[in-house]
Amino acid sequence: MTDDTIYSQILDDHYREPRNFGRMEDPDVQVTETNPTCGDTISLFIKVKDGNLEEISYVASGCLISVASASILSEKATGSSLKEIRTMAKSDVLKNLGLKLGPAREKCALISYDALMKAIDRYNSS
Amino acid sequence: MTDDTIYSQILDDHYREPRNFGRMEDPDVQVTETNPTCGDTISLFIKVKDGNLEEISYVASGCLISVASASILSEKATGSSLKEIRTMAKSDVLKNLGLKLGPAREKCALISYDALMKAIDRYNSS
Amino acid sequence: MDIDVEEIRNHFPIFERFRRDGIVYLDNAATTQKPREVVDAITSFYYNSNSNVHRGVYRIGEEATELYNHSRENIASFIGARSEEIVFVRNATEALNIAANNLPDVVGRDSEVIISRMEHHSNIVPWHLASTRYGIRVKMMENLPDRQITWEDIEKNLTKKTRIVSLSQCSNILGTINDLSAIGKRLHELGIIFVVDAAQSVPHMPVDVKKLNCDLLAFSGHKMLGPSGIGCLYGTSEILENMPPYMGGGEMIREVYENGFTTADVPEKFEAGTPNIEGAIGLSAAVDFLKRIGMDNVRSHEKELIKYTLEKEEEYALESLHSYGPRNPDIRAGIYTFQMKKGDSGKPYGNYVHPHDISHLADRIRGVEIRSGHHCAMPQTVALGTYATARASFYIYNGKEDVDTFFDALKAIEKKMIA
Amino acid sequence: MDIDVEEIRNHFPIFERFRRDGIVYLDNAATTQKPREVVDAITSFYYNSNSNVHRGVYRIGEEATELYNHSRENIASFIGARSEEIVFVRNATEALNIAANNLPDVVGRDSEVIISRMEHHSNIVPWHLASTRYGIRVKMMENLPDRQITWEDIEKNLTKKTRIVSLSQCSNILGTINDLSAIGKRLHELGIIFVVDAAQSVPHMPVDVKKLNCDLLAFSGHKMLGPSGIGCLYGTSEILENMPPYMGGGEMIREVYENGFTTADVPEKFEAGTPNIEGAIGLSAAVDFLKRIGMDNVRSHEKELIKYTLEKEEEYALESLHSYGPRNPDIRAGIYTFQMKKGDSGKPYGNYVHPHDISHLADRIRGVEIRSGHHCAMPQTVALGTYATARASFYIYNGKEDVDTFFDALKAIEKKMIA
Ligand SMILES: Cc1ncc(COP(=O)(O)O)c(C=O)c1O
Ligand SMILES: Cc1ncc(COP(=O)(O)O)c(C=O)c1O
Repeated sequence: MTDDTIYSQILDDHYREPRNFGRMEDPDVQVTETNPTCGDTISLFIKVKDGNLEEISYVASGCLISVASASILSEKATGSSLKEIRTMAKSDVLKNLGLKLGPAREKCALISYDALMKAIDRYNSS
Repeated sequence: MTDDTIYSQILDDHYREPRNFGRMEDPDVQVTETNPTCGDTISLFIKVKDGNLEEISYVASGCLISVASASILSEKATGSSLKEIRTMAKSDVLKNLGLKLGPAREKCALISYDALMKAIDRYNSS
Repeated sequence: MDIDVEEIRNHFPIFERFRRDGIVYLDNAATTQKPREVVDAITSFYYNSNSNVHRGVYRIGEEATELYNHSRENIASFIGARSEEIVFVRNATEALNIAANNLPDVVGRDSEVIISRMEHHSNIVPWHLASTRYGIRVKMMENLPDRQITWEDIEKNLTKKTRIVSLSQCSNILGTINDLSAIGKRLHELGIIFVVDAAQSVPHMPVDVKKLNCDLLAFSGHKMLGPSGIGCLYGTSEILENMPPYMGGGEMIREVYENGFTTADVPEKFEAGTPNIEGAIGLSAAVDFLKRIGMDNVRSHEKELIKYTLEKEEEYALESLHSYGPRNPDIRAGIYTFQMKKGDSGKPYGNYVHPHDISHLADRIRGVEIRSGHHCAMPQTVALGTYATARASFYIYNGKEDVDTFFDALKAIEKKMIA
Repeated sequence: MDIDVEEIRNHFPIFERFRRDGIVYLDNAATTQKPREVVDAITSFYYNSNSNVHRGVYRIGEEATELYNHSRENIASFIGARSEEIVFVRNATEALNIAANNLPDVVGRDSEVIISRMEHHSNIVPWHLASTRYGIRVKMMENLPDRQITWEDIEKNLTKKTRIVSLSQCSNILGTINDLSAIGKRLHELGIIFVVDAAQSVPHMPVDVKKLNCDLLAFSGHKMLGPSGIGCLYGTSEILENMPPYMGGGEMIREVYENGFTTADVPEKFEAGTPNIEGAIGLSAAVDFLKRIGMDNVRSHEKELIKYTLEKEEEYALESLHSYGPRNPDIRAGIYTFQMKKGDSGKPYGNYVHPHDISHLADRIRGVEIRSGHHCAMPQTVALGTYATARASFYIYNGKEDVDTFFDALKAIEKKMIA
């Protein structure tokens, strides 16, 4: 392992160019989630159409893991039905990262997932 | 060491025939002291004349160590001046027993001492 | 017996000293000995992964956190709970203090709590403190020294204001094993919160919190082969989430501002500051040790021992010996509390042997180490008509020969001290 | 330096792994490593004298009690206190919770307490809880990140109702060593109770409670080579006697009745239930270890290290590196908190390295293990204009070569992550 191959190419890439990064005008739901381990926050925005996740965006002041994980998640989730997304497990998210994480960093990886699930629940119950 | 020589002759003797055992009519001061380790109590009575401990007695529901120690202490103290008694140290009491005691049993040995010191203080401040 | 006592003793290095000095340790209700496996788990943590938990994202920090989390899971499943239902505390006492201090704000401060007379001070004094602090009312119900607590005992004390009942599953002085699942069920039908002091049950018999129908449950690690300084409060997620935090500080918060704070999720909400990490790891190793033996076997071994003890008591028929607790081994733990007393004259000598002297003499004469005093159960002790008793209590490394030595010691003590 | 780092490392078996895996442990403000002497003291207790304390009148019970009492005496004298002024608790956090929870009834519930912004959550949240429970008012005063707390800072916040001031002797994030004895003296002249959070000072410099002029003082064992799960609350006898008990249960009582109880003498009054016996014994062994080195030497060693760190920082002159805290080593502990940040664009990449990534990368690249996050000091962190920082912190087994490796890691991280 050299200094450059600590995080995978994919992670590095998503961190350098996070997809769907930014605030959203008129979202259907906005959720802000905090990581108690470090005080990091993510604000996540969704637009829903016909039961499908039409659009998703977020701003995150997080670490590489949390930003890359949010970016990957946002790509996977866009266009899928809320129902389908809601069945995603935490382990799926971790698998997508292709990196073994310890318990503290798992929380970083899962903050966007938590925010998205909350957003969907909030959309469904409104 | 046989079963019979665990406690010294002196201790056994004071336990079998505790000196000055009993309640007192019209004491100058009466003090009741409890051993928090076991809930044992001693009630101690003193009569003072001209600054001297004229009479002392006690009833104790205690163990061999506490009864024998009270008995020995009562013998030593009778007739002495309150001032003199007040200068006795805990270590003196323990030495009089002629037996190495652990911390829990030291409390047993010292309950009569604590009661006597309290009684004297109470007498002096009344 | 399903337990090979000699084999078990080989796991406990302190038995080398016990053999050398001829010590028979019978104070297991106070604390138990530690097997090599527990001490090794702690040492291995110190020498390989020692670091703080929760926040380190470096290697040994993640390792420590994993070990700590695994310990919680392992201990939780041992009593049929989920990881997030287990709060790590110092001991059963702290667990009961959290319950008593925090429930009044859940149930309302004009509520009543019922406890029994056979409770340990740790299930009495916290409620008195809560009474002083928050005004709740504490009722101590009576119980018979040779019988389990019954629903009728509780019913007599129920009022509309009763919102909490807190009982020990096993008395540390009478050895009574209370049958709590049925009681828990009825309490739940009435919407009453059920707190269980399991300090003497979790170490000695299979315990399943769901079968018990309890809301909160307390136990200590040091009474079940684990280290001291670690214990657990089990609580249903519902109760734990509703309770306010107990202590404040690091780890238990989400965010802190100048004027306030938000709490972390349970169970961390109740774990302020750096926890006893190696304590949790050691307790988890103790649980592994007990699981290998099997809690059913632990219980049947101790049942055998108390049965044998009661038989020996009759066989020896010592004139001054009086013991307490149920005579039916089915509802009796391996706890034997007694006095030596013949009559009642003014002076102490010849009529009775003070429990301190029993304990001291038993050790000096035959190396038998038993406890004396009120065993932190003064109301029950006073109800037995005394201020102190002596107590022998067994665990997995005790065998019938220990009981023999114990009675041999009592016989010698009677001979020496009773006129 | 007066300390032979290599010699010291030989006492810490975990350094075998550190050498093997190339780990440089720099998270000592979170917790420290344990020397063989500490682990051996604990193991020896388990394998020779393990039993409960206070009540056993048999041999190993007396031995355990003696070891426990000796530990208390030894730790007390280490900070210039008497045995009965030391309450054993789980950690500094619990000590501060006892202070915050119990002082309102001593000083009156309409009192005000002053704390500083550089406090650890453990010296903030307990006061917020006390505010909710008892109505006292908490004032957080400002302080500058590169300066000690001054009397003027406090004076600005004093009112007639100020009855408590609670301050850390050393900040766990800025490394500031506050000069508290003069402050303590003035507070006492005003009849104000002075509480000191010494979690980062007792392990790292000579501390004498009498010279500090404090009434209560808190520290943790695990930050000074001792086990986790044990810490101390120092209190003057006067304060401890005036405070109500905190938890109820075994050991802390004199008598228990159906309707109430009387408390044991201090310090037992504050120690409910079976204490962390081996924790106390281990901490006492840690104190012995530190005494052999000499606390003056510990302090001068760490002062050398932080001085060297600040020099290296200037030498490396990394573009993105910003550190906090006083630059004068005389008032600075071995704590180095920093960020890596260049500008501020919308997206994270290229402008800054998140502290979690710094910590993760430093470990993966050079084996340097440092902490990241808010370090349980959110108000101070926010006042620094951020939510998280990275922190390296030193102890007796760290040498200058560790500082070199640390900066080498930062340089590599900057190269990799900053555009
Ligand atoms: C200044 C300060 N106070 C209090 C604490 C709390 O210590 P503990 O977690 O051991 O209770 C710490 C440790 O992080 C600290 O650095
Ligand atoms: C029934 C019962 N409850 C509570 C306790 C308190 O346990 P600890 O001292 O470990 O908190 C004990 C131990 O003596 C006990 O026997």
